[in-house]
Amino acid sequence: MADDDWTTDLRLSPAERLEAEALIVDVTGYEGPLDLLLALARTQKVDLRRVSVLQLAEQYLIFVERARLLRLELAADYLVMAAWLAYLKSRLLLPPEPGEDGPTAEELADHLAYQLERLAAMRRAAAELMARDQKGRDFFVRGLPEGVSVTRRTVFDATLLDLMRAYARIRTKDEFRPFSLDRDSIYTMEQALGRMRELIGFSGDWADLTSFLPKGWDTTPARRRSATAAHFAAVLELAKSGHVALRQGGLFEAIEVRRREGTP
Amino acid sequence: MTISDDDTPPLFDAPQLAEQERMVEAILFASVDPIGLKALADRLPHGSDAATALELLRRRYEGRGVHLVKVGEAWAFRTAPDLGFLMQRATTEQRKLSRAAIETLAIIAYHQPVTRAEIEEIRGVAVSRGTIDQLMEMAWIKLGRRRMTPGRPGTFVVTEAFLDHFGLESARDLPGLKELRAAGLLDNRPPPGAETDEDTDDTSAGQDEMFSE
Amino acid sequence: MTISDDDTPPLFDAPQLAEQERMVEAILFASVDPIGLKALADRLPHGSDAATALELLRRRYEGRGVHLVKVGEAWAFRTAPDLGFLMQRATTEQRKLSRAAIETLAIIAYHQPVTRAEIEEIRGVAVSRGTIDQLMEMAWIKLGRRRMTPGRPGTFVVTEAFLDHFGLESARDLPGLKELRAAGLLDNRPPPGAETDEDTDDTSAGQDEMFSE
Repeated sequence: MADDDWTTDLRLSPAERLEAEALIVDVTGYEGPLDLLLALARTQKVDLRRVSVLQLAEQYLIFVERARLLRLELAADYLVMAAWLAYLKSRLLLPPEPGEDGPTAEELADHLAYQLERLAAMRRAAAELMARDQKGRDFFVRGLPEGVSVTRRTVFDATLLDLMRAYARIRTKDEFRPFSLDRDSIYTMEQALGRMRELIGFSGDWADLTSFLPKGWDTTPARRRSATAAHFAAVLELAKSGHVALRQGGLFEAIEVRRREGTP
Repeated sequence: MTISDDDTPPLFDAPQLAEQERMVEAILFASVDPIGLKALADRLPHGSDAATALELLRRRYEGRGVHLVKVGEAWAFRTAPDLGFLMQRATTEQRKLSRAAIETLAIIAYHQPVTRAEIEEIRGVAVSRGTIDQLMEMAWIKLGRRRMTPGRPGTFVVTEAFLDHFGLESARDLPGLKELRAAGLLDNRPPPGAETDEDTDDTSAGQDEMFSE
Repeated sequence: MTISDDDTPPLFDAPQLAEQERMVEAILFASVDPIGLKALADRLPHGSDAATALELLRRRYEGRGVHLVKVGEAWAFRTAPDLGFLMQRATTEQRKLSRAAIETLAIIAYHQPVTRAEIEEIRGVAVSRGTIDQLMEMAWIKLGRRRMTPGRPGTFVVTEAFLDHFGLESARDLPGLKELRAAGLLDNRPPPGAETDEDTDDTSAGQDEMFSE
């Protein structure tokens, strides 16, 4: 570790130099160049606002040089920072060139100091934050929460239009019969067939079909029509199967019916 | 003010009873299980009187929104029983009435008072008990007077709530067949039942008027 | 017999304030997570004054073993921090946060809304994906609105869960925030000579807003 190996202009006391060298040991422990700079700045033992950036630049360059001599691999961003600080150092040491634009060396140095102060402040804030009372460590939530039970209620809804549509649907059904009494005026063929099968056994001679109509079905024209039609259809069916014979004297004459001989 | 009845004072004074009560409060609040007296005493500073602190705490929460209750041999905070309803959230779901229900309802509305047998006759299918019950529960239909026919069957009529819901002054405000037809809800072909009118008894008298022009 | 007069009292009065306080107490006691004022009001009977009931309740629990604390815009009961020593530690050991994660969290909290580039500028190193992911997973940070600068970079802000964890009523109550701001350490100060974004003011608006009182 020959001190005369490096060419940087050193204005450090031997103690400062030692401290800078001591930091080498932790080279992997730094979180980047700014972190390293902050550690170096702390060795100046002054308020970060009053830190000497020139001195800091020199500390950093020593550090990088020592690392190089020790063949420690430094990440690229450490070297970028070193180059920048070397530039800043030269700017700080030399008088500004006339006509030079852009930020002055002092402005650059101020900003670096600001960055360090800000990083330090954030670290302090982080520490204060973590020192706060924390949930699950210092204060606690209800251990036995009582869950909200959700009850589902179903509300059925319908609009007037739904109601009208439903009614319209029923009213237009083909088989629709609005009133139960309506059915009473209809005598079905099945009914008539059953009835005629029973009655025909007692009728050996020709008899008017209308005489077979059930009681009460001649009271209104509708009922009479329905019963007559049903019975007429029924005897046609019976004739077809050979149980009865039919005859009619002429158009609109009475239809007569008679049981066929030899049928049960 | 120390609580020590022993002659020899304890090395560390137990906290004041009010402080012990605070501690019991915090411990019971945060515990995931009800805590028995023994376990509680174990967690309080030496010399504390868990039973007394617990009793003070229990009394403090009397009449509050949460109570300190004994669960078996252990203690826990619980919602006051009268506030249990706050722990229930009712979600209301809107659903359309089933086709059977809306048709049954329509028949009752248009033909009231109408018996169950008549509803079935009109719909052409049996009316399930559930459908009637549902409409009853919704308070859209109720029982009307019994029919003066053999068996004295009960009838159904629509309710005030029904009229309210559908924005009707009375069931007579329901649009008649002509209007339904005009609205395109009915076929132009006259419905088969429309011409049967000779059978009007008091069953259908009320609603028949609706359809006379 | 109809209810018609104008001076008829409303059918359902809101419960008395003391009763509302009980209800708020029960609801908040039952919940682990903070409950917002709106959600609370929704669960109280119609006409209740949740804010006033909360204030009464907060005062009632002052100095008790359990406190009513405000977290963001929500409220929760928590054990008093001075009694933490009595509590059994949470069984699930909290994942140890790395130094990078803690610093990143602090920077987000104090500088929010803050972009990844700004975090890196402050720390002087790249922010690893894992660090952000970890903080996101813990639900302590979330994405804020995008910055209106070229590239529209996303920003990070802290969450209500973060406030809840650290017992903060709002991000305004972060320790030392005022002093940091007074010292200009929360300014978004670009390096000299760097091209100034036209909306630099908008950049720092987040924490600025916090201090307009």
